[in-house]
Amino acid sequence: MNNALEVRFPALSENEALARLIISAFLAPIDPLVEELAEFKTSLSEAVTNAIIHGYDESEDGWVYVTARIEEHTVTVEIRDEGAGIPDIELAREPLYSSRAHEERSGMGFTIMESFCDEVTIHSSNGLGTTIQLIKHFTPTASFSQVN
Amino acid sequence: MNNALEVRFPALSENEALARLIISAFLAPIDPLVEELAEFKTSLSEAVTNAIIHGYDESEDGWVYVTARIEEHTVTVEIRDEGAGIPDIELAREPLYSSRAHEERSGMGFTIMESFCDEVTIHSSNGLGTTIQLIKHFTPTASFSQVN
Amino acid sequence: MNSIIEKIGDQTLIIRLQGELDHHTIKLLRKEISFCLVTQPIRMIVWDLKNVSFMDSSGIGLILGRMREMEPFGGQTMIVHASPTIRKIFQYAGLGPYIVTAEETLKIEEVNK
Amino acid sequence: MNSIIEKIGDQTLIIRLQGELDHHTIKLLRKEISFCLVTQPIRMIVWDLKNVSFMDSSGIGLILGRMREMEPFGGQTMIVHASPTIRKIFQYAGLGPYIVTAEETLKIEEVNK
Ligand SMILES: Nc1ncnc2c1ncn2[C@@H]1O[C@H](COP(=O)(O)OP(=O)(O)O)[C@@H](O)[C@H]1O
Ligand SMILES: Nc1ncnc2c1ncn2[C@@H]1O[C@H](COP(=O)(O)OP(=O)(O)O)[C@@H](O)[C@H]1O
Repeated sequence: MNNALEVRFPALSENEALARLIISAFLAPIDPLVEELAEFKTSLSEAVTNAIIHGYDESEDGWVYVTARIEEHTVTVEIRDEGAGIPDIELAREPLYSSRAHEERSGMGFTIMESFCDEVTIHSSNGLGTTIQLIKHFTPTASFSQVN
Repeated sequence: MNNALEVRFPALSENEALARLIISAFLAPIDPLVEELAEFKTSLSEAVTNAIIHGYDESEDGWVYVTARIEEHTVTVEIRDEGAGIPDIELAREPLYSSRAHEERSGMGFTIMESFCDEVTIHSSNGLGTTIQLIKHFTPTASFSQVN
Repeated sequence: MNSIIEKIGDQTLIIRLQGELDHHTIKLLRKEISFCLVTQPIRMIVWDLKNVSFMDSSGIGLILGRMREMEPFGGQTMIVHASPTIRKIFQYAGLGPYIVTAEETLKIEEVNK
Repeated sequence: MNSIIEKIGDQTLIIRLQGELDHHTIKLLRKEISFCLVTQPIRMIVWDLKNVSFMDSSGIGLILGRMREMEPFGGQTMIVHASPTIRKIFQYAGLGPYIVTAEETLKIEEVNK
């Protein structure tokens, strides 16, 4: 099972749920385990929310780009914005660090992505935007092996 | 409620269902009437299937592009391929005409789009591809008006 | 999609379609049904759409194709439990006369009890 | 999302969260709960996640924020019915000690009968 999907949508907070729904639909054919899907959706939600809030400050002129790829049972998703960029990636990765603690952001986004995915790569440049790549190897399930 | 979404995916017949799911998720916030949503999903399915079969002959190297826009309760969706193109648009629009009748295509795709949508526009050029634009005015429902 | 093909007596197939019927999901199904028609003297197909959540024009192709295959034997076609949207699709394609309404379906089901 | 805020006695809120909890859906909810905390002497919040189908780190922010608001009164926090994925999220954020397990929840529910 190989497939690909590229999506973009404006930086509206309503679209956090839309992005999760789209990725769930895209992954349905590999029949992921409930918990693995939940963990991956959470990681995606963190990255998309970050693009919307931190990248664009919720200005709906900004586009959030999500590309997804299935290769056998490995899923690669990239979440990209052309917004503010991350000034200090080391700092950003630290658990509980948030530049918006006053808005009740918990600073746990990157920690969650790193715990729930097999690989997390961050590319960012000040003023130009941020790309987060998430890779997860899903456990092949019975019905998945049947199809293949 | 205004929103936009742009998507592309390879010309795999599995992605007919994916496209319908994505558009349903995108339209959920306007809370469409069950039958209006069913009719619009059918129209989309016709255009996406046509891009995959007629445009690309199911070659997964081809990309199908779907863009969608909500403006208040008017929905505009464009389905585009960079495939074969339609040699004779007049003929293609005719009910029951299909260039693939031998594959049990019914030739009813355009008739269904035109019956279920408020506007259907076809742009096509031989060898360069086809763009179908579908416009539908959805009936504002109770919960939709509440939000707005 | 796991549709169920049921044979009643010698000459009737009841096909209980399931899930979403589109160009992709119909591919396998078509082969299975055609196989029944080639190997058996079927003279009537009842298409039961009760559990169909979606159908586009690929469904018309499927039904018209089977009507053609049964033509040599004067085969008959009945469509039951079509949703309002699906009923419209059949009507546009001239398949309206083969749609059996809810009341008619009830009567047929009673006779079959 | 239609979460239910229930008051038990003078000092306890049971918040039955519903649906998907993310940055978008939490916005309104936060205001509503904060209003309760400002106007009433709440000393305990029970977060019931039985009907939560999804939660990301925005949920942590919501709960930590309310813990901070209750701090002056020595307020307590309990989290019940968290799914395995959500439990992990709380643990990463150091909220593990506030999660009440299924057995503990049963006992509490019995006492409350
Ligand atoms: N897409 C982005 N654009 C700009 N800054 C970002 C982006 N993603 C993350 N950051 C920065 O990294 C910090 C840590 O991110 P995260 O761990 O997700 O915590 P939180 O979102 O709760 O603040 C953010 O507070 C922000 O400063
Ligand atoms: N995207 C497309 N690319 C090339 N040809 C197309 C495309 N869409 C439609 N056509 C042509 O128009 C004809 C009529 O389309 P339609 O009414 O949907 O019927 P059907 O798909 O059942 O053949 C097709 O048979 C095909 O020749």
